[in-house]
Amino acid sequence: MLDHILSILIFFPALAAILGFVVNKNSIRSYGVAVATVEFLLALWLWFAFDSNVSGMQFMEQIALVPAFGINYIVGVDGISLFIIILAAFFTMIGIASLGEMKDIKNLIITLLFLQMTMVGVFVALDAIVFYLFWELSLVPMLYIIGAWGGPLRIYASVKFFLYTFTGSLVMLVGMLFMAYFYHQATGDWSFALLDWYRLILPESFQNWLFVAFFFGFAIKVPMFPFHTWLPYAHGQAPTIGSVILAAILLKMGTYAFIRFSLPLFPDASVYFMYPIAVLAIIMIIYTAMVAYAQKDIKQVVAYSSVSHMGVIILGTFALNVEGITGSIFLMIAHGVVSGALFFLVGVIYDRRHTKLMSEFGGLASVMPRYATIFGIMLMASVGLPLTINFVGEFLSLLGFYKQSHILTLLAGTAIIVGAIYMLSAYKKMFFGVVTKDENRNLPDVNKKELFALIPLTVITIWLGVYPKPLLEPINKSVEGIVTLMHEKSISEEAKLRIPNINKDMGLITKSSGEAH
Amino acid sequence: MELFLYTALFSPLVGSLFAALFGASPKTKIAGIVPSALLGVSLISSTILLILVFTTGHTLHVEMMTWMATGDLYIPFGFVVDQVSVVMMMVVTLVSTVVHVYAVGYMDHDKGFNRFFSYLSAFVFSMMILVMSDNFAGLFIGWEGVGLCSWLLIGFWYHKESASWAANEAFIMNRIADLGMLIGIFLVYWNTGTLQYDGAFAAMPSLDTATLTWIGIFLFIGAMGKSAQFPLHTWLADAMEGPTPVSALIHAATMVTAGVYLVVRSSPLYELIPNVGLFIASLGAFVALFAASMALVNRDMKRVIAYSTLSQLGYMFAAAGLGAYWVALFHLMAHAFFKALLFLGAGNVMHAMHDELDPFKMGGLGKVMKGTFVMMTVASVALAGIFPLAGFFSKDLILEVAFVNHHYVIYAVLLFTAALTAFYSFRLVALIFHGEERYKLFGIHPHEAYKFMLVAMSPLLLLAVIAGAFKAGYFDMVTQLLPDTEYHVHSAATYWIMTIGTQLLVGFAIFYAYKKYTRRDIKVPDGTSKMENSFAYKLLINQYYIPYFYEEYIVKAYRELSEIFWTKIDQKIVDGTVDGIANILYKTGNTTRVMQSGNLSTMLKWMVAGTVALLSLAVVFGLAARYSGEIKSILSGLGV
Amino acid sequence: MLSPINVSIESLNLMTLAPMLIPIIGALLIIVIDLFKSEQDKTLYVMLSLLILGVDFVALVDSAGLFLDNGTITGVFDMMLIDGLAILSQFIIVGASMLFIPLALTHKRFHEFSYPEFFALFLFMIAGFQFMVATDNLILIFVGLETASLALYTLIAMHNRDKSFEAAVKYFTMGALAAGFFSFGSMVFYALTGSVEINQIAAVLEANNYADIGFVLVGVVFLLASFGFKLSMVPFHTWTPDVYEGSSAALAGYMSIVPKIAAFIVAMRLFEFLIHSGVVWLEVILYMGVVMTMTMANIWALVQTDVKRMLAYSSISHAGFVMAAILIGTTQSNSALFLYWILFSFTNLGSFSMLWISRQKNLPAHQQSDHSYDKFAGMVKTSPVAASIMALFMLSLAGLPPFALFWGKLYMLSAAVSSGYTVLALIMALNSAIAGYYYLKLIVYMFMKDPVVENNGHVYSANATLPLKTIIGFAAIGTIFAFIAVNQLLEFVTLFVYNSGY
Amino acid sequence: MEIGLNHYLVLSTILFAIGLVGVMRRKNLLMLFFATEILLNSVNISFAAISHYYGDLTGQMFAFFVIAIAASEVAVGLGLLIVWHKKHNNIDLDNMSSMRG
Amino acid sequence: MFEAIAFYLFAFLTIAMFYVAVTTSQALYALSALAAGMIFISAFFFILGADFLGAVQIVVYSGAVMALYAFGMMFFDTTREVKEKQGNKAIVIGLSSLAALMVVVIVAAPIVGNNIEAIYPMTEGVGNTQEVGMILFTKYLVPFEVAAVMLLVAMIAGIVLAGKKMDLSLTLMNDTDLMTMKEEDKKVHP
Repeated sequence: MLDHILSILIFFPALAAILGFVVNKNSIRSYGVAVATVEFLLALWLWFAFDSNVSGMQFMEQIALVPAFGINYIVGVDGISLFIIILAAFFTMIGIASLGEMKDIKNLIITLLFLQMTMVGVFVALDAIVFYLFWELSLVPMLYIIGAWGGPLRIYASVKFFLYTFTGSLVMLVGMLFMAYFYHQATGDWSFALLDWYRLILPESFQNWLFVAFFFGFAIKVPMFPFHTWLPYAHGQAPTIGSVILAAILLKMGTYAFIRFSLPLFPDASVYFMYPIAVLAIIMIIYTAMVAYAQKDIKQVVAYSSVSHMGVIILGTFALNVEGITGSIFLMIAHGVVSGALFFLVGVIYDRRHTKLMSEFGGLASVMPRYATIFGIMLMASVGLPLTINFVGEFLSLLGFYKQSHILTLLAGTAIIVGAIYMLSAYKKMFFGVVTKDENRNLPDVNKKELFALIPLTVITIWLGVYPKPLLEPINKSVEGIVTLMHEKSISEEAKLRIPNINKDMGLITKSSGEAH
Repeated sequence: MELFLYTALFSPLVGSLFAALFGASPKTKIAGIVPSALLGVSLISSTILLILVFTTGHTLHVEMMTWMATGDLYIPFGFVVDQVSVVMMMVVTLVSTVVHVYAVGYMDHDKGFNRFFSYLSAFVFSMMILVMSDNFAGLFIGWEGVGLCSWLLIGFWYHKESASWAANEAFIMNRIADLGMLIGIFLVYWNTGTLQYDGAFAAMPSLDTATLTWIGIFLFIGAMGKSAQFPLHTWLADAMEGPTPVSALIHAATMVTAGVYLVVRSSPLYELIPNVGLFIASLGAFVALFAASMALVNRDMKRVIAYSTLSQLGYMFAAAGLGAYWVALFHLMAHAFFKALLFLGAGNVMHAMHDELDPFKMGGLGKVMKGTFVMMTVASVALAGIFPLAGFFSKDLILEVAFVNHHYVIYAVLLFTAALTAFYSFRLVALIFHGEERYKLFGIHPHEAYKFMLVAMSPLLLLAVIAGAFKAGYFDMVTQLLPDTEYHVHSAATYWIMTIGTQLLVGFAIFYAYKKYTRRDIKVPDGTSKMENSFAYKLLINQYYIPYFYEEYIVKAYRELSEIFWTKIDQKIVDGTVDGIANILYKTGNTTRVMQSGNLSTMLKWMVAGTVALLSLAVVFGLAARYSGEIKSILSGLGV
Repeated sequence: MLSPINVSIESLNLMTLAPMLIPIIGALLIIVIDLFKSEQDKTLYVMLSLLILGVDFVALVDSAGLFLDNGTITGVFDMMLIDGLAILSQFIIVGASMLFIPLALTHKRFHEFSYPEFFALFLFMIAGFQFMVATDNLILIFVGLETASLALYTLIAMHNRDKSFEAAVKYFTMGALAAGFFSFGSMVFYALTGSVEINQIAAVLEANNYADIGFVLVGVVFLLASFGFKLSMVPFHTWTPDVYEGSSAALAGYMSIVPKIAAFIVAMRLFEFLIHSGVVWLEVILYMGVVMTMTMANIWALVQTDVKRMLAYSSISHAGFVMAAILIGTTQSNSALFLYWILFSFTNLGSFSMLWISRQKNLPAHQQSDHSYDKFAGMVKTSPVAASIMALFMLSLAGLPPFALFWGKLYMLSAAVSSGYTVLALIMALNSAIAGYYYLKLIVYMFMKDPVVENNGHVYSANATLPLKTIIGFAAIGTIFAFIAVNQLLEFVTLFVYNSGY
Repeated sequence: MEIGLNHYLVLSTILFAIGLVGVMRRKNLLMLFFATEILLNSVNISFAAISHYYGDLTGQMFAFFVIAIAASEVAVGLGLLIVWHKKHNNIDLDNMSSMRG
Repeated sequence: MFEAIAFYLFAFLTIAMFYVAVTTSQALYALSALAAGMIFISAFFFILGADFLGAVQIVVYSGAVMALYAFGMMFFDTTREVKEKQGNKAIVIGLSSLAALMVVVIVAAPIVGNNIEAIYPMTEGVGNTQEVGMILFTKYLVPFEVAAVMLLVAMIAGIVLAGKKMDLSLTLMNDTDLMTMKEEDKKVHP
């Protein structure tokens, strides 16, 4: 069974979703929780069986799909993807378990299970087309979730979300086809397998163009400034569960893809574009933080804060050294946990008051102390307080990038200031002061169902903040592999200089026989 | 011995978590008593460690577990008990134990009693991490942790707008400095390859001065924030919104001195860059004077003490900057005792006066609050530096350091500040405890605090008096780690002239303050007196207009810029472009769909038109192909 | 004196005629049956047509075998040309016809299906298309084209309501103009080369080294206009939306597949040798045409309020997309054309069938047209399965993996990229994104809006019968599980295209 | 003055253009169909001429089939017109624009 | 010389007739002009030696097609003046003359590649009809048969469209009407 664990992880929820159509509407919630729990346990089992000392792919499977065109179903997992998969399973589980009363809950749960398939698929796919397949497919359930259960502008938001991402990924698809074509030119075979592509050394100019093509797809997904404007709408309109999954997992696809595709495939281009991207990342960090400060809607604050944090992740990724990349991967998980939790928390108050405007609240700390406490913890995690999960990622990302540029890191470091500004002022508006609105006087504190989602998140937030080693170790191992690969593949002087030589024989690189002409 | 270390470190955490258990429940005494007791345990452990270090000279270094390890980076949770940190541990645990016990009484009537102790103990834990950590990252954990607790405690009475505002201000301002600190840490890592103190400091002498200077500057920026040095000082006065025990513990005795601790801890670094040290010293001297001047006229009892704290921090930085690290640390310790005492006394007064803070509305309280009166007076004397109290030994030493190092300007400034310090301290004592009983006008019936609160304060009283006696032992101990420069004025005559002169100056200032503020005709100022309308007074009471400047030109600008970013740039430009593209496509569709008029004749015309268009292109191309030779010659004739 | 020509029957290769003769015979059979016993139920004719087409399909399989053994076959005085393109396209023509003809078995009664002439004309039309693709003689192409077109005009009109007459007249008139263009274009090539056979035209032009390029271009222009009409390239597309709207959904779906593949084959035979001979002008014009067709059709599709009309514009856009294959003109791109079109026929079959089963006889007051978007509002509430299937087809049309059309798009884009048409590939990709909007619009209506008028969902299957549902199920399965078949299809198609020298 | 192939081609083109004029300006469908006949006929002249000048019969064949096609189109076209006329009592194409956009 | 005169004469006549056919507002004039033009075209065929084609032209056009149109005209009652709303004439004239001009520009030039060999050469001394027959039933047998099918299609189409079958639209009738119609049918044809 372990040999096929990844396929099981992908298709089990999908199968369960199809069978879910049969399940009675009143029992669907239990069904969903059961399925998601099984999936989560499977993911944990994967972790248990995972060998942290291997930097390459594990549990690989390969099935021919369109061999004539080099498309195969190849999946595998390494330290980079492992934890995002677990996170996806985890969030689906607690997301379904904490669902409140909603219309058409059956459709929602089935959609969520489909979404889970696509999420896991994206992170384990090792064939560009299979990756693209899940990548695109993930848009559909999300479109439905936002569009059917969202707020008043839900249709605008969902369509915008879909089309924006779709456009970007089509450009990326052209890039992928180009890559395959180069591979074809070099070796005479068609292949979309990522590990095959890793062996290809491209001339710099091609690298640059391809990098740009891939960049469009990834940057919109992340979303990077100036492609970020779909995000506030999507978050603002989505139901709680939609925002949670979107923030926790879907956004990570973009940054994950940068590490999986852009860096190892185009090391020279990564170096070439490092500064422009870093500048964009810094704009994301500061600018969106300021925009977040100007928001009146708490959910928008959290949404913009996501963009801001994604800027740090991007920066860490383009540090191009082990510290930075490890940090950015860790921050992906951290941000997933924290922003997911924040969206849960916003959902809690929205369920009670049916408004997200901060001016409608005030003084909630005395009415809902538990809620305020958890919100406070997550707020502090979000601003990157040490011993919370976010700090580890942020610290490492910034530390890594400092190697590349001092000034830019200094600017990016303002994340810790501007982040505190909008978060604290939002917290102050909501929780401090005296209760002014009568509706707020008797709000019930968080209930058991909500605690079921929030307590584990709080525990993870602190646990991984204090003891990140279980995650850092496997991530570090795989990142070392990637950095080594990048160093060996890079051709320009500058790239050799910028990408550190770890000088450890990872046994991963076999010098390519096929260099592109 | 590790057991004592861990006990000292973690018992505050246990206390905090214990109190947190009762966080949402109504007030229970036990939530205050247990943390206090656990702090006592921590104090005892620290004392044992102190004795160990003092007697044997051994230091303790443990590594609890790995925190972060990736690439070449390795950061453990490591703790060190050496001569410097043990002093800090003593100060922290001692003052916090006192404050805890005191707070059991002080917070007696507060709804958030349980919560308060949870926060307060959490603070002590963070502070212990800060001082005990064996690396910069661990230091940073504590650094941010105390920031968090400070935020929680300043904003403890969160229903007050001013309190939550002050909390946020403190946090954000500290964050600005923390960025500097973070950058400093990055610099240390990338240049020395480690964040462990021993490793990093060992590698530093081989680095070039420019790098070291940058490291020094960035680390000091961090220190400036936590220790509220100019220009990041405004939060400290506003932080007085928190409960008084908090002010005593965090904003006088411990947290604000973390910056000094950092500089002292990094003495091997600052030794290498004396220029930065001089800057630190100059800034310290400036802040000492600057803060003291604002304290002269302030009409908020706690703020006066806060400014005095600020001023004393300036002294400490002046000493540290001049390389007299042990002196700075000594003053830190002494200051912690008498300043905490002063604050707690102020807390008693506040309680008695039902949270009235304006000393002009008090007067004559000495009669009803004898204990408090004595304690505050002693503390003020100590602060003023009168022999033989603690302040004399520590503060006068700093003056000597400046003098001996030939920094006469700094010396002069500090000397003048000493006079000012004495003046505003006794202005306060005079206004509160002497003179007319003005509080009667406001219908207040003051009463003395609980006995046990006074008892709890007594250790501080004792230490404020006798701390100077530890000087020799202390010197022997810490100089095993810190540079053991002794500061003696070379000629005995000069020494005596200086010492006595200083004492006289201070004494005069005290006398003047008493004379001025025990008069019978002291009135609550109503903004009409001549002094109140003078420029200097206005400048000082408005804190040199610095908060105003921050509010007007930074906070407001930030808020407005944010608003512009959101409404103008994000919505109009960035999103507008995206929607604009979609709209253009849609509008093109709407405008060109008239082409599909549904009329067959039009459709036929379109078809013919299409053909004709193709034909014309064909003809152009065909002609060009046929006459390509001629065209080329014409073009070449035209010089194309 | 003319000497008698001696030809042996063997040399005529009469077998090459078999696939075309079968539907003709079938059509005659239907007419004869009607002659002897009228008033038969439509099921008879549907099944009969299906059987005949089945036989035709088998005959095609036979030809395919022969082709694989012997290479290109010519027959009947070199008039017939059975190469890979002819076989593949006939597979598509016959196969798609087999899939579409059961759509006549509707629940409601419609005019055309009550008359056997419909089925006879349908089979004649298929024969016409088959002739059109299985020759390179412009005369036979013309005659085959007209046979098919005339039958098609009648089929449209036989739906018997105002809009279908209007559609038929528009289609007919423009078709007549296009026929004029075709004959003029042929005339020019005949004047240039003295031949009306494409391979000889190519040979002569090659020998002359394209001396009369201007003249050649005039011929190209007129042929381009004529095939531009058939392939509905902008600005010759204007008939398409009106005709699709006017005809029944079943026939509209059919029209989006079969006539176009026939036209594609001829265009491929005609234009690719020109492009390969370095007629830059044609390349430029085709480039512009492809881009214009894709983009403008997409933009117009955005603003439609009727689903069928939207699908009409969308199929214009798809045709433009596929037209790129001819522009690129490599084996890969030509294979991509076939792959795309096979997958497209499944998806379009499904989407038009979905419209067809929801066809009402009388329009309710709130509905502007047969298949206005409003009609589908809130469909998921009453018929979730139907809505999901419809959404599936829309997603496939939008090119979302792993549904059928994605693989076609993928291969087509790859063909463009591999031949250096990077900008074209990007434009194609971006157009897919624009197209996403209007496909999504229907999904939005179905899944995210509330019904305009409360209904019990019957409206969405007003016209449904078991055979129709079966067809839809078939299309849906084909659309979802396309990825299983793609490899075989691709290898099959590439083999035929490559062996035909394209 | 020898009449060459070009003369016929030019004539054919002019007639074709006249046909186009008719196609574009006629609103009466019957008369529009006249114009389409002109289109086809004009091409026939060229086919016959080319055939003559090349001494090749293919052109005549083409013209022959064009005539057949033209005749068939007339039949179908008239059929469509009759149906329309029965329902609407006119054959003006301006009345035929229920579908647009 | 004779050929030239004949060419210009008939060219003028055809152009004139066709011009009238597309411009006149009298349907009858148009029809007559068209018929005349067709006959003049057959004259070209005879000049060019395509006797068979000429004969077919006269028979098919002037006979069959014209008869059909004449019938249609009567049916549509368009013998009187036809009023046509004219849109932008400039577009019409402009487009057509542009098209003509372009083609003429290119076509008027001599064809360069004049080394064209006849694939189906005319045989001296054999009647055109025989030659045509020979080719028609060998090389062009398939198109010929397909043309037959096409004519059959056209016939069926004409019958279906113009006949009674289209009078009642089953598409537009609702189900109850259809039922009653069936009942009535049964009554008529028991």
